[in-house]
Amino acid sequence: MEYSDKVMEHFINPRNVGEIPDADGIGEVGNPKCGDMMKIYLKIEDNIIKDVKFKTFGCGAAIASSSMATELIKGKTLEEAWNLTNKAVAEALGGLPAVKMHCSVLAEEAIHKAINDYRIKNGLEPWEDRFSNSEHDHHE
Amino acid sequence: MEYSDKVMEHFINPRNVGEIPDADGIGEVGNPKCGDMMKIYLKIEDNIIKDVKFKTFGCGAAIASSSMATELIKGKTLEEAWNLTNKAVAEALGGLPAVKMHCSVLAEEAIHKAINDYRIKNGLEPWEDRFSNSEHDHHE
Amino acid sequence: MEKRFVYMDHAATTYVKPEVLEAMMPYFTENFGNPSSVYTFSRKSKKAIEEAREKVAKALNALPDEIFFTGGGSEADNWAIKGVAFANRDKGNHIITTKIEHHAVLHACEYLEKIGFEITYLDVDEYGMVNIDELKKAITDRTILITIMFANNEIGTIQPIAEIGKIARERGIIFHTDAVQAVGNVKIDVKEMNIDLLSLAAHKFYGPKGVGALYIRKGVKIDNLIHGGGQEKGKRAGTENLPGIVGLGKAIELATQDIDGHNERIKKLRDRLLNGIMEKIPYTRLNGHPEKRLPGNINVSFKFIEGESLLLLLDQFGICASTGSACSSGSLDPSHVLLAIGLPHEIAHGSLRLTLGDLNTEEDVDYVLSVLPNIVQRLREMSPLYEKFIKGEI
Amino acid sequence: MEKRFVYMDHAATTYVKPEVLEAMMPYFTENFGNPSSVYTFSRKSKKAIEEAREKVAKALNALPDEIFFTGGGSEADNWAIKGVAFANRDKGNHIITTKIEHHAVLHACEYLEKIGFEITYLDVDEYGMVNIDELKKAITDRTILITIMFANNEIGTIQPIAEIGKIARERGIIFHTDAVQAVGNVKIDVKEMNIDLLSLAAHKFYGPKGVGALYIRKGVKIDNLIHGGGQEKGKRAGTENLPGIVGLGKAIELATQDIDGHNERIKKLRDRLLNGIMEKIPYTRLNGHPEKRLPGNINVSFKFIEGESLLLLLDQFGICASTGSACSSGSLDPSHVLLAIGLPHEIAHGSLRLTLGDLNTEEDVDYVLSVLPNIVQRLREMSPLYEKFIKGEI
Ligand SMILES: Cc1ncc(COP(=O)(O)O)c(C=O)c1O
Ligand SMILES: Cc1ncc(COP(=O)(O)O)c(C=O)c1O
Repeated sequence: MEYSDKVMEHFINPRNVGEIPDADGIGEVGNPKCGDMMKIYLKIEDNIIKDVKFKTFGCGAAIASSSMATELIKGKTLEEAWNLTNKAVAEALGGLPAVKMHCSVLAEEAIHKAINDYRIKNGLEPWEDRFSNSEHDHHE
Repeated sequence: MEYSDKVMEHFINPRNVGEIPDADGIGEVGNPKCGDMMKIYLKIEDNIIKDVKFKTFGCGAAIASSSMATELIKGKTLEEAWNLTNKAVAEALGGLPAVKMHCSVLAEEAIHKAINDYRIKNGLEPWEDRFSNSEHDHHE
Repeated sequence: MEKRFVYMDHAATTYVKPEVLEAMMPYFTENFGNPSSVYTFSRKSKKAIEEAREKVAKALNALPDEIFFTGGGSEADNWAIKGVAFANRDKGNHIITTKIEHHAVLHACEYLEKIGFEITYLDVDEYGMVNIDELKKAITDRTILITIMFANNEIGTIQPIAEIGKIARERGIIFHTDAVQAVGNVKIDVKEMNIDLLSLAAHKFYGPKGVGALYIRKGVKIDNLIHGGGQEKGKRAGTENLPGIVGLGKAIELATQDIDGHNERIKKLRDRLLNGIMEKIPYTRLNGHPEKRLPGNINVSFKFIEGESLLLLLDQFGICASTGSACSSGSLDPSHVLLAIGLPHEIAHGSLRLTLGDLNTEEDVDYVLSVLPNIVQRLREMSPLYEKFIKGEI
Repeated sequence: MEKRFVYMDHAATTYVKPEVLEAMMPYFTENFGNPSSVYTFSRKSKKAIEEAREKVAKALNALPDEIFFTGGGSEADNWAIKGVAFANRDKGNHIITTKIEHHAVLHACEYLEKIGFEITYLDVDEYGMVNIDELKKAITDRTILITIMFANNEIGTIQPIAEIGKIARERGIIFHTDAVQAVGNVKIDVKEMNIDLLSLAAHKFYGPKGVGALYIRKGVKIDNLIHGGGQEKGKRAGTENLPGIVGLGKAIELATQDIDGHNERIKKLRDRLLNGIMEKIPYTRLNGHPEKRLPGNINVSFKFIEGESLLLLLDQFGICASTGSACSSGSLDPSHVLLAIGLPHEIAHGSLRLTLGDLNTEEDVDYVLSVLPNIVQRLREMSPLYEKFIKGEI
C-alpha cells in the first residue's frame, strides 16, 4: 500500500480546506467509527459551483480524495459535478491502493449529498444515485 | 559430539595396529552392519600379555578405543587385563561422547573374548563376564 | 528547527547494533561450516551457536539446554502454542489467553479453535491489565496452557507475569509468555517467575531480523512445529541460521547487561516527550498503564483526528511512528488492543505510538515536540469532528 | 603436496558470496525499517523484498505473487506438506512420497501419519530413481498430495519431475517438490513442469542461512504453518528477514544466470575427481545415478572401511566431506537413502560424499586424489574385514 506522488501532493497541500459559513449545499458522509468522515460545502450560483470547501477526518487517501474531488467540481455545473465518479477522482490522483478506493467513493457520495441538499433546500426533487436508498454502509 | 584430544591422538596414531600370526588368543566382536567390528590378537607368556595387536573397522572412537585398550593391557597379567573396564578405557581417552561409549564396551568385550579364546585353547574354563550369555547386541 | 530523521518505532523493529553486526560478520563468508558436520572447520560454527545459547540462557536465568533457536518471534509463538496444544491434547483442550495478545498468539489460538480446541480470551482493564481473579476463574480441569504476553507491543503494559506463573505452576498448567517486547526492557527470570515457555525475537533488541528463540523448560511436553533434521536436539529442524544466532546472542548480552541503566535513560527521554505532548496538545489521552509500561513506549490518542494521516505528516518531517488506526493497515477495525482497553473506535483511530530506543536523543524529543502539536492542530482544523466539537455539537 | 583447505561439502551448506553479502549489508544497520510500516523510511525495505521476490519468481518462472519467504528449507517443506494436508483433509488423507526424501519431508509425513494421514513411501531403484508406474499405481481417489524431491542431497539423483508433475496435474493432485538441492544446479520451470509447490533454501546456493522460500501456485489450498501478522500476504507471519531475503534474491539471481556454464565447470572438476577415485581406489562403488545427478555430487562407497573415520582422516588433511555412516551422526542406522538404493549396511557405512562447488579448483581435486587413496588404504589395512577379504574368508 503506497500512495502515488499525486496523492501525497494533495494530502500535504490539500486544496479547498475549510468551511463556507453560508453554504448553499452541505454533504456529510462517513462515520468516525470507521476512521473516515467527509463534509463538503458548496456555494452555487446559476447552477455553477462557484466555491467548494471540505473538512475531512480520515487517512491520507481520504484527505487527498476530498482535495482532488473539490478541485474537479469547482466551476462546474451541478450536472457535471453530479457525474463525477469515484473512479475519475482516483484516476486524477494517479490511482489509489485497492484498500483505499472507498475514500474516493466517499468523495463522490459527499458531493451528491451536498448537491441534493441544495436541491431540496431549493424545492427541487433530489437526484437519485447508487447511494440513495441506503445510507452507504462504509466498513460495516 | 566432539572427540577429546586424546581420542584424536590415538585415532591418528593408533598403537598396536596389526595382526599376530601365531596369536595365543584372538577375540573378534561387533558387526560390520552396525558400523563397527574389532579384532584383538594376544601373545601370552607366563600369564602376561607380551604382545597385543588389533584391527578395527569403525569410527574414530572405535579405533581410538582399540588403541588405548591394547596399550592398557600390554605387559599386564591376564587377570589385570580382564578387569579393564570400558569406563577405564573411556577415561584414559579423556572421555568419549555419550553416543560413542559403546566403542569402549566393544574393546572390553574383544579383550575378554581373546582371553577366553586363550583359556579354552589351553583347556581352561572360560571366565564369565557380563557379555557371556548373549552375543552383545550392539546396535540392535 | 531543522528537519531531522527521528526513528521512534523501536517496537516495530530496531537496527542491528554495530557490535552485533561485527560479531556476525565472520560467519557469512569465512566460518560458514554447517554446525552438524564432522570436520574441524565446522566446530567454530558449533561453538558459536553454543556460546549464543549460553548468552540467551544467562539473560533469562534458564539452562542452555532449554533454549531453542527459531526463525523469529512468530515462529516461537506458534511453536509454543500449537506444540503444547498437540502434545497435551490427551490432558485437555482448553487454552487461556488474553484479548490483547500479538496476532502471532491470537491467530495461532484461533487456528486451534477451528480444529477443536477451546480458547478463553481474557478481558483486560482500561490500562490493559489482566485480572488475576478472572484468570483463576477461567481455569478448568481441561486447561492445558495459559499464554499471556509479558509486555504489550502497542500500549506497553507489563503484566504480572510472576503472579500468573505461580498460579499456573500450582495448577499444573503449562505457562507460555510472549516476551518479544519485554526482553531488554524488563528483568526476566524464568525460574523465579515460573515460566515454562518464553518467546523472543532478536530484531526487537538490536539484533538481526529473522531469528528468535523459544525457551522450553526441561520436562515440558511439546510437539515440533518444524520436523526434519536433528538440529536443536531434534526439536527444531533446519540448518542453523549461524550468523543470525550469533547476532541474537550478542544482542541479548548487550541488551540485558544493564537493564536498569538503559531503562533510566530511555524513560527520562520518554517522560520528557510524554509530558510535552500532554502539555502542548489538548484532548489527548494516554493509552496503557501509567507506570507498569515499557520504558520506551508512548501510546496516545488525539481526539478528532485519524492516525494514518498523522503518520504521513510526521513522515514529512522525518519522524517514524506507528498507529493503531485501521486506516494504516487496510484492515477494517482499529487495533484490537485499543478496543480491548475500551477505547471507542473513533478514539482508537486517532492513536499514535512512539517507541523510543537507543537511537533517540533529547534533540529528537524536542524536535518531535516542536513538530507534533502543529501537525495535530492542522489535522484538527481539517476535521469535521473538531468543527462539531468547537461548535458544541458533540 | 602441501596441506590445503579443501571444502567439498557444498551440499551441506555454502559460504555467502561476497556480492550477496554486499547486497545484504545496507539492510542491517541503515535501511532497517519494518517493511510493513507507513513511513517513507520503510519503503526501501519493502522495495528490497519485492525485488528479491521478483528474482526468485524469475528463477523459477513463477509469478512474484506466488513466492513466499520462509525461515529456511525445512520450514518450507513442513509448510507445504502440513499446510496442504490440513487444508485439503476434506478431499482425502493420502499422501505419496518416496523413501529417499530429506528428513524435513519424511518426518513431516511421519507426523501426519501419527495423526491419521496415510502415507505411501515409494521405493526407488538402485540409482535412486522413482518408478513412474509405481507412482501411478499408488494414486487413489483419497490422494491429496504428491511430494517428491527434485534432486537428492546425498546421492545427487535427479527425479523426472516434469513427468511426475504431469501425472499429478492430470489427476488433480497437488504436487510439491523439495528443490533445496536443485536450485542453481538444474533448470527449473514450475509452469512447464506442473509444479504446485516448491521449497528452496538460500544457503545451498551461496546465499545466507536461515532463509528460504516456498513457491505456491496461485489457487493451491494451503493452511498457514506460522500464523500471526499480515506479512507475505497473510500466509507467513513474522517480521521479514530483510537482509536474508535480499541475500536470497541476489544469490538466486547469480545461481541461475548461467546454469549451463556453471554445471559444465563443476562437472568437469567432479568427473576428474570421480574418475581419479575409481581408478586409484579398488573395491569402490558409485552411488546414485551415473548421469542424472547433480553436477557437483560424488557419492561413493569404499568397501571394508567406515565413513566417520574416513572423514576424520580427511579432516586431518584439511578436506571437508560427509558420509552416510550412522557413526558420524550417532544414529543407529546408516543413511536411509543408501539403504533405499539397496546398499547393505556395511557398504553404506563406508560411504563418502564429496560435493563440489564454486570454491573448488583443479588443484583441490588433485590434492584430494593425492590424499584419499592413501587414507582409504590405511583404514583398510586397519580393518578386520579387509583382512578377511584378502585371506579369502569373505
Ligand atoms: C533436499 C533437502 N531438503 C531440505 C533441506 C533442509 O533445508 P534447511 O536445512 O535449510 O532447513 C535440505 C538441507 O539441509 C536438503 O538438502
Ligand atoms: C509482542 C510480539 N509478539 C510477537 C511478535 C512477532 O515477532 P516477529 O515479527 O519477529 O515474528 C512481535 C513483533 O512483531 C511482538 O511485538
